[in-house]
Amino acid sequence: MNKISRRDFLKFIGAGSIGAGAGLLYGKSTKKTVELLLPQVIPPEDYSPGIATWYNTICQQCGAGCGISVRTREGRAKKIEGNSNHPVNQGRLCAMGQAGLNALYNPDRIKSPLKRTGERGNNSFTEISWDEALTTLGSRLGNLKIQKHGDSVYLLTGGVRGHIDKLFATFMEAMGSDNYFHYDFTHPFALYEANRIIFGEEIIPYYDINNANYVLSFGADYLGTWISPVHYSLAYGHLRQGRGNQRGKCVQIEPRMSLTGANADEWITCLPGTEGLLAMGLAHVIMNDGGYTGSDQNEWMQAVTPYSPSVVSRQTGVEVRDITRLAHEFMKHQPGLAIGGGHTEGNTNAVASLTAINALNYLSGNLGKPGGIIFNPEPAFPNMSIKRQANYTQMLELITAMTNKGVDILLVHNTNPVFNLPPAAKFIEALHGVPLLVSLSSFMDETTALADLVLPTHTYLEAWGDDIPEPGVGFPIASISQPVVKPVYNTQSIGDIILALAHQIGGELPVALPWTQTEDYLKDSWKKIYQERTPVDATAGFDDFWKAALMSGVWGENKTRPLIKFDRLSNNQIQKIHVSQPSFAGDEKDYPFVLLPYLTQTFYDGRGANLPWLQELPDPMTSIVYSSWVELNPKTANRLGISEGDVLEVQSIAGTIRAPAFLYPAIRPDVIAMPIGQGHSHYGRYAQNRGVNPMTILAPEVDDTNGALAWSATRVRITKTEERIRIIKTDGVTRTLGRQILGNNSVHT
Amino acid sequence: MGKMRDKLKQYLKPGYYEKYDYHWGMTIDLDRCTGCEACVVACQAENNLPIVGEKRFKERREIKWLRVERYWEGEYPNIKLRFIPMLCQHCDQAPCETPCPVAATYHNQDGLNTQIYNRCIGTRTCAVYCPYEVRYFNWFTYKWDEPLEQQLNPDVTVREKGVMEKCTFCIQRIRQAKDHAKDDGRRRVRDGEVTPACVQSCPTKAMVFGDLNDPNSRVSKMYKNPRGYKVLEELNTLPKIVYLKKADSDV
Amino acid sequence: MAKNIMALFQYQDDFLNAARKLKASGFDRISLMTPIPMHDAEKIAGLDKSPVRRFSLIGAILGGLSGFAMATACALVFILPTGGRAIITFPPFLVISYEMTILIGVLSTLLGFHIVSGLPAWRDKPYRMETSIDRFSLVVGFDPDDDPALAEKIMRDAGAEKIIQVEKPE
Amino acid sequence: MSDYREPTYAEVNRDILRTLLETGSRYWIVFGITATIAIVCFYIPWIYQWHVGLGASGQSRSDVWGTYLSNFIFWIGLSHSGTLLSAVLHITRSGWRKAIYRSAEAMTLFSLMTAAFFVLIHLGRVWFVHWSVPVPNQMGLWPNFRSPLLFDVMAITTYLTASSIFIYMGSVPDYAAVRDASTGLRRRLYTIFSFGWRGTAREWHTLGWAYTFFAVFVIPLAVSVHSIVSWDFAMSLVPGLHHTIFAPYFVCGAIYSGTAGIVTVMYLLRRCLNLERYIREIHLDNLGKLLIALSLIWAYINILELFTGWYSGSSFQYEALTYKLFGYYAPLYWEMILFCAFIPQLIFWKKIRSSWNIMFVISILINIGMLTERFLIVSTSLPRKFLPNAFGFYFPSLVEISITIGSFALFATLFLIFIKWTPCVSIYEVKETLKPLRRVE
Repeated sequence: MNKISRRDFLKFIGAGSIGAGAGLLYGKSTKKTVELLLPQVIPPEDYSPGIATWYNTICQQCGAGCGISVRTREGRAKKIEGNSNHPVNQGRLCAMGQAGLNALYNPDRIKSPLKRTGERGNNSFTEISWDEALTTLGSRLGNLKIQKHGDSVYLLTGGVRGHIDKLFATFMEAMGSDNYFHYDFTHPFALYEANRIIFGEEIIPYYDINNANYVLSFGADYLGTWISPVHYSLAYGHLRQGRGNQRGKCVQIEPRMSLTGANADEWITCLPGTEGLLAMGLAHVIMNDGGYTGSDQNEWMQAVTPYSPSVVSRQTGVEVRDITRLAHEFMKHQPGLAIGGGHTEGNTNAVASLTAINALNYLSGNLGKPGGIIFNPEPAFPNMSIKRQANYTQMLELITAMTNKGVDILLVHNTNPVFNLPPAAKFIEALHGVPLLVSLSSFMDETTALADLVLPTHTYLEAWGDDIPEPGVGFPIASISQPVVKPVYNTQSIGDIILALAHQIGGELPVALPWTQTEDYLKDSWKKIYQERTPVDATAGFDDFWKAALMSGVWGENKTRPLIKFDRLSNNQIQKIHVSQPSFAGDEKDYPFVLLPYLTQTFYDGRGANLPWLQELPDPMTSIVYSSWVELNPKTANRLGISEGDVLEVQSIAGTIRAPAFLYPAIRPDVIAMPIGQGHSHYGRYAQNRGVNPMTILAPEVDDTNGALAWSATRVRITKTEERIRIIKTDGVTRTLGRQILGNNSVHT
Repeated sequence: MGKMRDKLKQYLKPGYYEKYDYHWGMTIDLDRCTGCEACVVACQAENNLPIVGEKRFKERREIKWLRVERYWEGEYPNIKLRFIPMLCQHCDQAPCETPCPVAATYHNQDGLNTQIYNRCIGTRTCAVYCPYEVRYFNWFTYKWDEPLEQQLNPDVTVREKGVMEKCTFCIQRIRQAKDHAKDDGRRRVRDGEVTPACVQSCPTKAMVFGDLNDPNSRVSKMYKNPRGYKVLEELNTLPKIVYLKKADSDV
Repeated sequence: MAKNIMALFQYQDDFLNAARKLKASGFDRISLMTPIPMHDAEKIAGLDKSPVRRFSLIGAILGGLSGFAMATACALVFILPTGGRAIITFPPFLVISYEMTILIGVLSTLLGFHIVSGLPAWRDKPYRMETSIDRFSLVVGFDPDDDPALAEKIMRDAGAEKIIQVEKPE
Repeated sequence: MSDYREPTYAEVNRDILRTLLETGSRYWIVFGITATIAIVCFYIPWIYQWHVGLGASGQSRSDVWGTYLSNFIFWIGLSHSGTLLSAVLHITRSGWRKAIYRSAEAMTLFSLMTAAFFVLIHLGRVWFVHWSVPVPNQMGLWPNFRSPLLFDVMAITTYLTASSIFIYMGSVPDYAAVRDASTGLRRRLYTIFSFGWRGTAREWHTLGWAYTFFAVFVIPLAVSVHSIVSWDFAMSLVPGLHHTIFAPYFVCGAIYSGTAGIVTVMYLLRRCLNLERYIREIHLDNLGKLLIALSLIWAYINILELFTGWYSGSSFQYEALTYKLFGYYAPLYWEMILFCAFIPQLIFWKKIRSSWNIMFVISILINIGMLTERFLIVSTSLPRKFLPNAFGFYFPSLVEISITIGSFALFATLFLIFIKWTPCVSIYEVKETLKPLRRVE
């Protein structure tokens, strides 16, 4: 007879007790009532729950640099929460950040180093050992170094900051190559440039929404996807209800309602790309109504003269009445903030527009004031990362180098240019000119799928690192990222890989990078902070400092920056403030709609698409899950005979995609919008073959000033196809039908 | 004999509880809430909500103990979108509790509407009776793709097919806080010591959770806010979540 | 023990006449068997109000009480307050009582039927299967001082189709 | 009819027992078909559902109750007329009851059994169904008697018990007749079934009394059963279900559908078992009149529902009403109105009332309408409750449709077994209606 396992035995007991054991249980049930009744809901007194260990580290799902606390039990990460010590997010965390666990325990992670076996792109890889992987790569790099061809090694990473960035830089420098770039689609190139023009510094200042009375946002989705959403959300909450009876007003100007638009008190649409013109119109009203009395009044007067409300009204589609009213409100309710982002950043006149928006801040005199724009002090260690961001034009240069066989080895880490560049850039084609494409990635994304060698990296929850949040919070802070669990798979941290490669290659590299472990490297780097920035306490050595920094998850210094006086801009600067009409790819007649691709809170630029929690998270505005869609105004849809679920063919001069229509009530009738993030051909079971990537039909329009991709400057036409699918969404009817669900007087607007 | 009479009196009393040990309640400030859905993921992570997959979503069989409802108001261009997080209201006169034939859901001494999974036989009556539609049924036994199951919270059970489930106000966290209080020799949990996962995560601090028995707790104070209202109050379910309606701007 | 006599009749008036005469002649131990219920036959047998009704009444009362008691007891084993209602609540428990009134009432009526009618019959009794079709039968039992011949004569005169001596006791 | 000749007692026995004792190949073919459909369409999908979970049905978050529950109400409803009618007519001593009541009661019993199956199918964890009856269980918990579902459990248990006893006790003398007409194993079995019935005055007397009491008990029971079923819905707050009229509405609908069911069954028995001499025009006529009355009451309550819904002006009521009348399932609603309110008015014509074929068709249409009504209750109200954002939609899955079809086959199978077990027309009560056997007229 077979052995009866304990499990089977328990089953028998279970089955028996239904009938035969009833009497026994009856007896029991009358005695130990609570234990029998509620074992799952209220554990008995003698049951001691396991003790959770919390590790503080940094979220790296987006570039905001929030601090997180990871709850672990028995060596497994259970939950990610915001680190309440961290000034960026103050214990709070967005959906994407919390879904980091899905990245850590993702079933589709690359589990060991891979070597390509078949044709590139055939997805045929064999597993190899780390030794083999590092030796292969190390010898190739070493050979180039010996042949003095180190400059043909290119390194392309995502927006990495802190000492890992420095590690890359040192490594590349020692290799003799200055070809180290970041590519991050979400990087606000235009904002940096505009700030450089007006403030003279290529930084993102601290927008003090917390204390503002009026937030005039030109397309910046600061509650959803813009720069540091959790921090701005905290500030927004404070602005609304945190200051007693004083409730700040939010105005959002954009062609398609974003999450921030939904929460604004007023949502105003203007023609796509004319946000800067509108800002100039406001400036015109402010100047003419004597709202600004600075010494450079006359120069300003000159600068705004062409933008009279009637002209601007014609250009932007916003009524004169509204322009004057907004200008008056903005001046009256100081401190107020004017911020720009989102689609404003995606036009050919983006830098000019954002400069104009900055000018509004200047004119209202909120610079350096609470509730206005506050400039951050020097960070704890220099943040070079911004300078390395390659915009579209610079990426095209890289692509040209690749095509011209100038790139021998391309190392790609945590960035996915195949997905995040328009095909017009011909990145994939250029890869033919690259003999060795190495991907350092945790996931088999589109770029990794084309790699010759794949070195799987730890996720951020398994690796060491550090970070200085950008934008800062008004005083210098830095935080350390530490591993919270043992590696789930046979992967290595990016720092360890670089250090190992340095030792493999030899020469001056081991001298420049003498460490073997990232942890040691970090410790040594932080010693500098300890020595330079912390008042030396005789009793606390570096080890104590390090431990304390790890435990709290963040290091900070009570130091603010002395105010920069912006009494006066140079005439030259003021003269430069000029916004032209945006241009679009495609003729208006053939392509009647402007396509607005937008970042979603769930997938951001597409990196979140492999996380099941995010795939299952209803889109905040539409409640759609698991797919892509085309948003269009119900009136437009009505005119074209389109209803929800009709598959549309969206055609631009660069290509065609198909996606189902979704009638979105808050979008201009002359634009259509599509979320970025879906349409992955690789990237794991949750992301693969789902929806479309609107990036693939973007025309290669660039910003007039800085050459960044103008990703909202493509015109399209839409054609209804025969096909019809049911859009998967959780919403039923999205009108209250007169029911008092939102409180009694919420109906009137 | 007198004791028995007292007992009988208590048993015949509508509402049964003179006073709850704790009376957990929540306020959600819709003026702060941005509809970002951080709470939705927090809930999913904390309470082992299954990943149901695209097919099940299509069949409307998702399980989200906390969902954000959205309502459009007005027409383009004067249009607004309003969000309202909808979760179990832990009604003191819960319509869902009475109809359960096996008493799998009842009101505990903390004023919580509890669902006892292992007792549930799946009649789904509670879900029909719940006017807020916050009860979710396990139509299947859901699987986690390896190694995603390593993330599961060991303090919360994983539910099998045929069982109803819903928001518990993170009863495991309440329990933990009570244990802490006991370890510290305190009789009661301090205000702010318990935060359900959704409240903890909320980026705008729109949600406040606490004990309504304590008149000085933050939630008790928020309860008195003139903007406060209860959803479907007219049904007299006595929901314990007070929503603070969106404010008009002073400007 | 004396033999019983069984007579079969084709017509029900003959049958009833015979029974009445037998009764009048002092034969008390007669059984009347008919294919259909006959009120007159029941009267002759001296049956008026059946004690079954007492079973029904008592059963119904007991059922009602036990229904309420059961619901109350179940509610008191664990105190599980639901929906802000009392633990012992009248409206729902009365519904339970109502159902239990009927359930126990029906069951006790069934019990009453079995007790009063003496069914199931555990032993063989005089019976002719024509009775279940279209014949009316009379079984006469005799006390020691009775004259079986007289009884037989009365029945034959009344028009009995067939007269049989039966060994089985009634 | 003029050519009608009253049967003799012996003929009654012969004619009716023939249906029981002689089994032709036609019976076995029909039985085989229904049993196969019951297994393939009913049990196999159920086992499948048991295995994968209730997700096999079309129910979802928006509508957690689906056809299983609507079928449950339908079958309970169908069960309503048999025993109730039989009991009412017994107490009022209506002679015409006697030929039809047995099959009507059988219909009650078997549709009740089918309904009970649907309760089980409906459960998410049917393997723990015993927790809902007051027997000790591992959890040490007792059922919650405050629940309308437990009223249901009690009511159905009682109803099933009472109707089984009612039909059984009424059949005891007939079992004796079967016993006397058979030999061998069947004789032994029926000896047990008939309790050794001899037909003595005492037995008849006791049976008469007991039977009357059963009837007295059954009438309020039947009314309560469907009221309780309606409370499953009406006790919820769901707009469109939370009506005080629901209990009478359900009871009336149930009797209506049950009476139509009796007409259907009568027609089939008459045709298939050659019982033309027993099931006669008078029955059809009386049932037809009953159907008219019921259809009028039913229509009245429906109009009332529209009226109050429209008049209330509350968004909840009004929305529920408009969806029912003009939403996705509107065609079904109007079909129901046509079949249950308008077509039955044809019965006013004597000609139609006395036509077996037309009445058969009408009775089937009424029950299609009633099945629709029950379906509409779950499919139009539940997916659209209070919060518009949670509004959804319900459409039954293949498994549900198959089980629904299978349930009819299951009912038919049970009924076919019944007609070989119990005389489907009461032998002794039919004899009672005949001219008494007297020498002296």
